[in-house]
Amino acid sequence: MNLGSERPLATWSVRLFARAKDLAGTETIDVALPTPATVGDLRRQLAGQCPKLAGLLERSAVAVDGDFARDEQPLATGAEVALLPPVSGG
Amino acid sequence: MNLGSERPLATWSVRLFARAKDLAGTETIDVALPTPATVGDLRRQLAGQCPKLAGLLERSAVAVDGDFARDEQPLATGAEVALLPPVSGG
Amino acid sequence: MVRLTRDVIDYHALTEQVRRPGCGAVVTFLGTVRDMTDGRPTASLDYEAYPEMAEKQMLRLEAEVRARWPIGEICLVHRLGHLSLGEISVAVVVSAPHRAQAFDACRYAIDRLKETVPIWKKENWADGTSDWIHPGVNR
Amino acid sequence: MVRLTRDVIDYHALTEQVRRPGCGAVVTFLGTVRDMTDGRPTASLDYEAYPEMAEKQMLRLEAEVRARWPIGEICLVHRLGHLSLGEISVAVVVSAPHRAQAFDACRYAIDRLKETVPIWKKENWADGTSDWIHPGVNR
Repeated sequence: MNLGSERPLATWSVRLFARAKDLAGTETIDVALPTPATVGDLRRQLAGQCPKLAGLLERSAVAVDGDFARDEQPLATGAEVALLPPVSGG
Repeated sequence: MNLGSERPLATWSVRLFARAKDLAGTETIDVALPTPATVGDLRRQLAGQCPKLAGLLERSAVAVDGDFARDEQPLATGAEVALLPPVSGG
Repeated sequence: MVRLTRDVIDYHALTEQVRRPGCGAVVTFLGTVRDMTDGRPTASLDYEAYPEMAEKQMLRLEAEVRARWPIGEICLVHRLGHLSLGEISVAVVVSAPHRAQAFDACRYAIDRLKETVPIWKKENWADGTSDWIHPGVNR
Repeated sequence: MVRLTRDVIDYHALTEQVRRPGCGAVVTFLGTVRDMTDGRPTASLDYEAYPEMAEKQMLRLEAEVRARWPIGEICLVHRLGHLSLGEISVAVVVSAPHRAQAFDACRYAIDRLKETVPIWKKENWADGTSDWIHPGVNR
């Protein structure tokens, strides 16, 4: 077993809003991923970890440090991550 | 001399506004025309009677009883007539 | 509602007047006296109307807007007389169920008001001279 | 100027704030809580934001509007929390030299705000049930 080749885990506390918060029953979900990780990796892990969110997740955006992020974007350790269901302000 | 064939005169007191009022130096001008008369007849008579107004008159509308009127429109005796230079409200 | 007035236009009262439970949008246009016109400094304005016809044309415009858009209420108010820099010369306030309707109706109303309502503006220039403004007519 | 607030939106103060001597036009958009949504009676709304990001997006939107139009000032204010019928949820107030600029900038700002600012609305229906509104997502 070669421990040196394993990718270290990092954890992000994902903020939830609106129906996502209600479905999950919590305001944040901790998601642990092998690094380096992308936004897409986080989406897949989140859907597996909280299946109730899976449907809404597909329609939702992910924000990293307060900016809309694409799935291929790398996730820096310590970044603030939020799940944004379609917005309805105004 | 056949007086019966002459067209009787009628007089309209034409209200003036804005630069037309300033050019004429008065708020109303009496215009007498043989009847039946049209708005176009009134324009021509007004230009002859007050040459200072002639240039502005060409660019102005005529209102009869508070509605924009075309030159071919007949002028009823007693109608309220106004000369409206291009408007600039707002 | 349409009105010609020599008093300050209370757009706050007009806005409260148009608000409706069935209307999710209110759009307000205010025209104010600018300090420059075509690059020339202005000191003040005077507005003159043919008042009977102006009210009639404003009522027609109100009816036309109501026929074209499902608005809740519309207020068309124009000030007359002497106005200082910054004062409000005209207010158009519209409520409608949705915002596109309110924007379209408000914009149409002010555009048409400027074309069809017999009101005239005199510019009192900062140099002490004055001119009646008649679009399309040279001084 | 951008702001998120839990207090009543004072659009009168916002309007006074944007008035400028060089601006001849002020356009205000107010969004208010309607009594019906898609034909269903509403009792009240709750608005929630991701506040840090919402302010950031509103500041970006302000900068974008300033880059596109020569406006004097713009105020973007959104209310959060519980709102009763008829209350104002959002105000966009813009001043500009001419009216076309003020209308275009105000309309663009409210359209983009509704697309890009992370704020969500919960409908509290008159029948006692509630739903978060997420456009494009079935309940």
